[in-house]
Amino acid sequence: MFENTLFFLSATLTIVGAAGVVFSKNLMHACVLLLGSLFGIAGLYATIGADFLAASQLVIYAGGVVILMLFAVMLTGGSADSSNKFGIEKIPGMGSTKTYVIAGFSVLVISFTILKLMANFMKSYKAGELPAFSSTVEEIGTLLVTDHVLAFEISSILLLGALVGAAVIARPRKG
Amino acid sequence: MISLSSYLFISFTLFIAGIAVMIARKNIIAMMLGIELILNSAALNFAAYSRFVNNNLEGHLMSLFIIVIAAAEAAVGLAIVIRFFQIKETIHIDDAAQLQS
Amino acid sequence: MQASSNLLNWILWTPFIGVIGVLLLPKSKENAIRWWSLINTAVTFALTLVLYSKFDTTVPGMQTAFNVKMPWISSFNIFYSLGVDGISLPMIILTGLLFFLCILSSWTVNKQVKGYFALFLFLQSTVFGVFLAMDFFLFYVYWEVMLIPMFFLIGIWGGENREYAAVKFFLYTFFGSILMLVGMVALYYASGKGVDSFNILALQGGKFSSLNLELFGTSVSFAKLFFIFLFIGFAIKVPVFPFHTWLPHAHVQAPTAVSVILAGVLLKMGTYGFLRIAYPIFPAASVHFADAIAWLGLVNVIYGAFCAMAQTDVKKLVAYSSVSHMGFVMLGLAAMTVTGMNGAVLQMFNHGTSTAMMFLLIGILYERSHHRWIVRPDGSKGFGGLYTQLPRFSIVFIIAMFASMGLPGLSGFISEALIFLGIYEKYTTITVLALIGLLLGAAYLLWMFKRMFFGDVIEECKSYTDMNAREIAYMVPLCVAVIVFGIYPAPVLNVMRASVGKLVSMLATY
Amino acid sequence: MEYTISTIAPIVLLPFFAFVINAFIVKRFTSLAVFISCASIIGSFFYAARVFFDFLNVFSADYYIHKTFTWFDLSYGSFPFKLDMGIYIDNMTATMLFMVTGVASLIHIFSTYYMHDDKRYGRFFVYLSLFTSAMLALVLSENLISVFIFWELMGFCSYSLIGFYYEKEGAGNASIKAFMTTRVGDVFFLLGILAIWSVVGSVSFVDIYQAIGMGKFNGLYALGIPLATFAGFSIFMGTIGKSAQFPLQVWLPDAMWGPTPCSALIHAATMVAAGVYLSLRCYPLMEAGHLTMFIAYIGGITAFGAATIALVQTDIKAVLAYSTISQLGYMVLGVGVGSYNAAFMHLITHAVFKACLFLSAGSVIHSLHDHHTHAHVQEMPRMGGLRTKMPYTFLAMLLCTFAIAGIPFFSGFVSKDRILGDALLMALDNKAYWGPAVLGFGGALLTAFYMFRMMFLTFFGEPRDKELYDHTKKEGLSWNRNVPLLILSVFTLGVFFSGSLTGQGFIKVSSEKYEWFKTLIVNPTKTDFSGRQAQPLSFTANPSGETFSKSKYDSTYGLSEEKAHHIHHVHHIGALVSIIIAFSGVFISAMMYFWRSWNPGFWVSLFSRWYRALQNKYYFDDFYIKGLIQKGLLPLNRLLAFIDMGLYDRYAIDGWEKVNRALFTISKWFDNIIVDTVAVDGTGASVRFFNVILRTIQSGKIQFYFIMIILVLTGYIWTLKI
Repeated sequence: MFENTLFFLSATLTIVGAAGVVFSKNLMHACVLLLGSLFGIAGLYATIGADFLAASQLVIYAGGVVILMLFAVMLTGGSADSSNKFGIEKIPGMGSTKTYVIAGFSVLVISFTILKLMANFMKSYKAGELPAFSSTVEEIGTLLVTDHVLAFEISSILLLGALVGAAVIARPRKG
Repeated sequence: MISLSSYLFISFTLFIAGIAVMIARKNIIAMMLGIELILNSAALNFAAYSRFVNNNLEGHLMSLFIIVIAAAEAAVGLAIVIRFFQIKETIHIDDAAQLQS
Repeated sequence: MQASSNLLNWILWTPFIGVIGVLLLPKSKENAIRWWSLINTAVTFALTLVLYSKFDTTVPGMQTAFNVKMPWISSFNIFYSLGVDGISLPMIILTGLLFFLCILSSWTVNKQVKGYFALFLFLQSTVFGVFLAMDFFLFYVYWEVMLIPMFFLIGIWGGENREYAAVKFFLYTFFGSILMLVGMVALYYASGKGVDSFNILALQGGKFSSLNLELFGTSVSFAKLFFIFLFIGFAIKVPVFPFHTWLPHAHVQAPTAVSVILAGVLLKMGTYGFLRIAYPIFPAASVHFADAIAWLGLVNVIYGAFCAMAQTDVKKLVAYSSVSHMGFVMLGLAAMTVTGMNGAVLQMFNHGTSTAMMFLLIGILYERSHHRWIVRPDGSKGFGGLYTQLPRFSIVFIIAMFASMGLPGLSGFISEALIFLGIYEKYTTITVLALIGLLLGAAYLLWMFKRMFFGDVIEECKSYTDMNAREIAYMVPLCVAVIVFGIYPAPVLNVMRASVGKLVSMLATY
Repeated sequence: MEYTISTIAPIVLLPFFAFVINAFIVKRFTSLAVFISCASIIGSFFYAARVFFDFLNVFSADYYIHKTFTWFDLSYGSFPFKLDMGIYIDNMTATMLFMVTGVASLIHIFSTYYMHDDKRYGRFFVYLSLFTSAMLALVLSENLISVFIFWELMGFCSYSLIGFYYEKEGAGNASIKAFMTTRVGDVFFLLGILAIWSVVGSVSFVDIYQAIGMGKFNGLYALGIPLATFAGFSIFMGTIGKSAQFPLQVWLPDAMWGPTPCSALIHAATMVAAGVYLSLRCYPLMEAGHLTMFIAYIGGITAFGAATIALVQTDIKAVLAYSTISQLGYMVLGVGVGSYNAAFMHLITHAVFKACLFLSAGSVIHSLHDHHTHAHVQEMPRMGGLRTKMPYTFLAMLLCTFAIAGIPFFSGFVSKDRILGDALLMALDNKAYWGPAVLGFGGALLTAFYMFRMMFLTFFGEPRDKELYDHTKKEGLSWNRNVPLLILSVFTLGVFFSGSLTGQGFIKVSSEKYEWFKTLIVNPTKTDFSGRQAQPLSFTANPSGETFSKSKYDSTYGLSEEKAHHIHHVHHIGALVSIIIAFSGVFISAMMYFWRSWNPGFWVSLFSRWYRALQNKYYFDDFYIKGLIQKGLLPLNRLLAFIDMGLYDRYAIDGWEKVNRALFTISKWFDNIIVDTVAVDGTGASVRFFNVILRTIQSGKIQFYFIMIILVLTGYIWTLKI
């Protein structure tokens, strides 16, 4: 019962958040809505017993990425003028009717495509008996340093590289 | 009742939303929000399949890596955005149409 | 293949590590780049000396202890195969030494320091590649790649007319390389495209002497035809008489250190090619064409000396003297006797040191005078009284000059005497005529010396300063080499003796 | 005496180490460097004296030391090649060593006086040490290659010392001339070495003697020339270059640009004599090659021709230079007429008296200082009456002049008279030898004349340059100025060379008394070399001395009584003639320059054309420099250099550029008309059409790309059959 409730709540949060991101006219709002959507996904992880994943999702996304986004939004605000020296608006609009029409069309195409792919799969899928939940943290830890240690290390290098790269790129330069 | 298809549906919705955002928006940061949505949909898919089909933790690991990559991507991407803004004083996507300026 | 040492790999790739290091250093840190290059070349030189100390002088042919062989392009049976024997070892040591000293002499290069030193170290790596490669394809690759740094070094850091000289050098050498490529491909097909089709060692011994080709309806000896191809390819590098005109241009335009390398090492690659490839692979054809080689060598000796005497640009004079001295090497090669061949290899080494000295000294002078005229085009003196003005410089110059003209007690004499001893019985007439070259060699050098160093100090020369500590530092090792190997040549001769003897005994059976 | 490395090596190595040390310290510690040089050569002299007196004590023709070591070895399999170096000491070498070290020591000491005020005082001694060691090494050499090495090294020292005053243009010209002229001879010498190597397979003297004995040289060289002739001629060309014989004599007078002590040591006593020494060493080869008459003619022409030129010289050093050439000519003449022993004796006696003459001339020149030009005076017309100012120099020089002029009881008479006697003997035997003999006697007359002319002009009469004379200080006895001269002049007495006292008492050969020098130096053809082998360096034992047999040294041995009598007779006639000639030369000279009864100007006007020719040194310099080099060699060089760069490189090599450009024009035309207009332009139009489309697609807008990706992917997926 609790599981179902959690699932529905999370699913609602996710979908509403995503829809908000799509339709919101304010970038700040969109960010906050994205945060909600990500919370919802964390909830969904919890419903399938992925406790570690849910925690990571919360910590990294909610705590890191979205905050970063907010920072970026603030940093690109600049002065009070809404347009730069070329006359282009600094923070462009969240889309026009034209773009929404194109987006809608594209989305339709993609939806059909994905549904076509999924239809085949769903036909052959049979739900079976699921095992009980157990804590995944220890097992994931073990896997990370045994079978998947290479991927783990590569991702650490990637993070390091991203860190250094971000610092270098964003650094203001003279001249 | 709650089965794999429920999760797939949610994942599908997220993906669609991400695509829509990527196409509809002219703001680079907003587009990056869309990218986050798409990445999350993929991660959710992995986790769901791991639970309902394979019944092991490989999918969880994949999701974990996706989160990591997303973090890296966000960091670098936003750095580029800030740099771009410093140069051009805009984050309009159509102004980033030239390789060198 | 035995468990082998990686020494050759280290020698070959250490300069390359140096290139990477130079590229990683920022452009503005010029002194760091210089010191890094210096340390790198010093390490390389030390490695060549280690190779010398581990070298077994009694073994004829390849020293298996050092061999390195691994597949490179397996579908064509091309191997990354390195080796060293008594013929290449003196050249390797010479390369190590000269590059080390040239870095010191390049200290004053101020234009695009980073690029210069990167290219210079790259050049060293490729030169080592040529001397170490035991796979024909690898040899060819290094031979060609070597042109790229040379082209840029002459074309960017050269004199007024540098583009012309660089392009001329490039095209000339390229022409030869193409003929060599044809020869290489022909050998590949003729040897049946097997595992050893590019293996220089396996191709040796007249395997192709009885092969004939149908060409334009006539039957042509495979060996003779492709010996000529390879001959031209190597002869351009030496340079042998009709292919020599790139040399004065390249020398005059190239910066000092590049001239040194060009004369000291690159010219030897041509004669090394004869000893390593043309002679062992086509022994019968070599014996057949020995007369022609001897006559060409004679022409080189005499013609180079005559042309040198007429020059008014001192660097051009030394460039022509190189033509003349390389003629002696060709004479020794044509002799195909133990004395002649040993003399030729020794002359390659000795000419490397003595000409390097000459070019370095001219470079030192050029840094002070910014011209090189012995006699200016308008007939006035370019230099005068340098003996009074630059005493230390003059003493070193005398050593270099007399080593170059073959004064006994200095290195040039022994090699020339050995060459003459080797060639006399076979080509008496040529010997008699070549001795005139010895006479002319003394004449043009002494005349040049007299015009530049004797007499009163002319006004322009009064501001020149004598050699500084750095310049002395890189002249001293060469002086020592020239004097020591002039008095006691056995350290070099012992190394080459067995390998050369093996080659000669193989040639003697044809 | 036991010979080891430490008894012989110091002779060469002491001066050599002095050179090496001095080369580094000469700038900083000049006096120390000079001291080291002098000390080393004197030390070397004592070692050499030990060797010499040992040989004198043993006093045997077959006493020798021959030790070798391998310099380098190139043998491989069946191809042998080994080069040995080593020492070979026989009686001749020992004598030579003693002479060279002795003369060199005295010259070193004199140089401390002569060069003291020179700004390159120390450097002079560096060169002297190198030179001395090279000369001694040459004397000790056991093979021709090592002779050649040190021969060239001496040439280098000679070059450096002639160019010692390098500020002067003339010194540069003289040094290059000296080096190049001797190099012509050297090249032939090297050729001779090659020829000998190809016959014998070794260049050791002993091996060569053995090979000659075995008849290996009997074969023919190209053009029907015997091998021995070819090899001997080539070696003798080395002598011609080094000993300044006709026609390569031009360099020696110019060599006087060097400091006077170097002229004394190098260009009078030792280096130029080394050429004759080489000829003597290779004497069997010359004999086997039937070259003796050629050599005799060269010697005769040089002896006479140089003497004639010396007649008209006014520079005191130039007179001595030409007299050196002339005396070297006598030595070569001695080689040519087969008086081996006398030629070598003349070498030794000449070294002593000519060194002394040069040093005396140096002493004179050094004390005559012109205060206007700040230069030393060498011109004899400005001298005169110096007898009272410098009595010791005068005494030494007078004794040496007696010696060189051939006055009896002086060394020059002893040696020269025997050469001339042998020449006369040969002439009586073979009419073709009359030429050298007459030239020799004529030269003797001229020698006596010009040497006394020099003495009279310098030391007698009234001073012709009063100011110069008054400024000259009176000479006192000083250890480094006139003591060396006096020591040398003592040895011009003939008794030192013609005496018969040795370490073994008076020499008795077959119960007759003989001169020691004549007995000690034996023509190698009279020695049996067949059993001789070189010993390794550590070997100390030596063949025991054997007593002299008459056959070895006596030229009249084995001839009939009548013939022997004839030879003695001829020698006596020769001696008489040369005494008459010497005194008449002195007399003519005295008449012209002492009593001034005869006017030399009259003779000059009588032979004015000859006089001009003599002043121009028979136009040899003009012929070589203006003719051969400036008109022949240099234009040829310029022509070749022009052909090389101006024609061959410009047209034959760079001409390819033109050819390429023509081909390029043709192919461009072909491209334009046919390929371009017809084939390509049609394609081009279509390309341009697609270009427009593609350009719009290639907009750089990311979202557009994104949509394209989506469309393509969906399209792909829809085509899949899942």
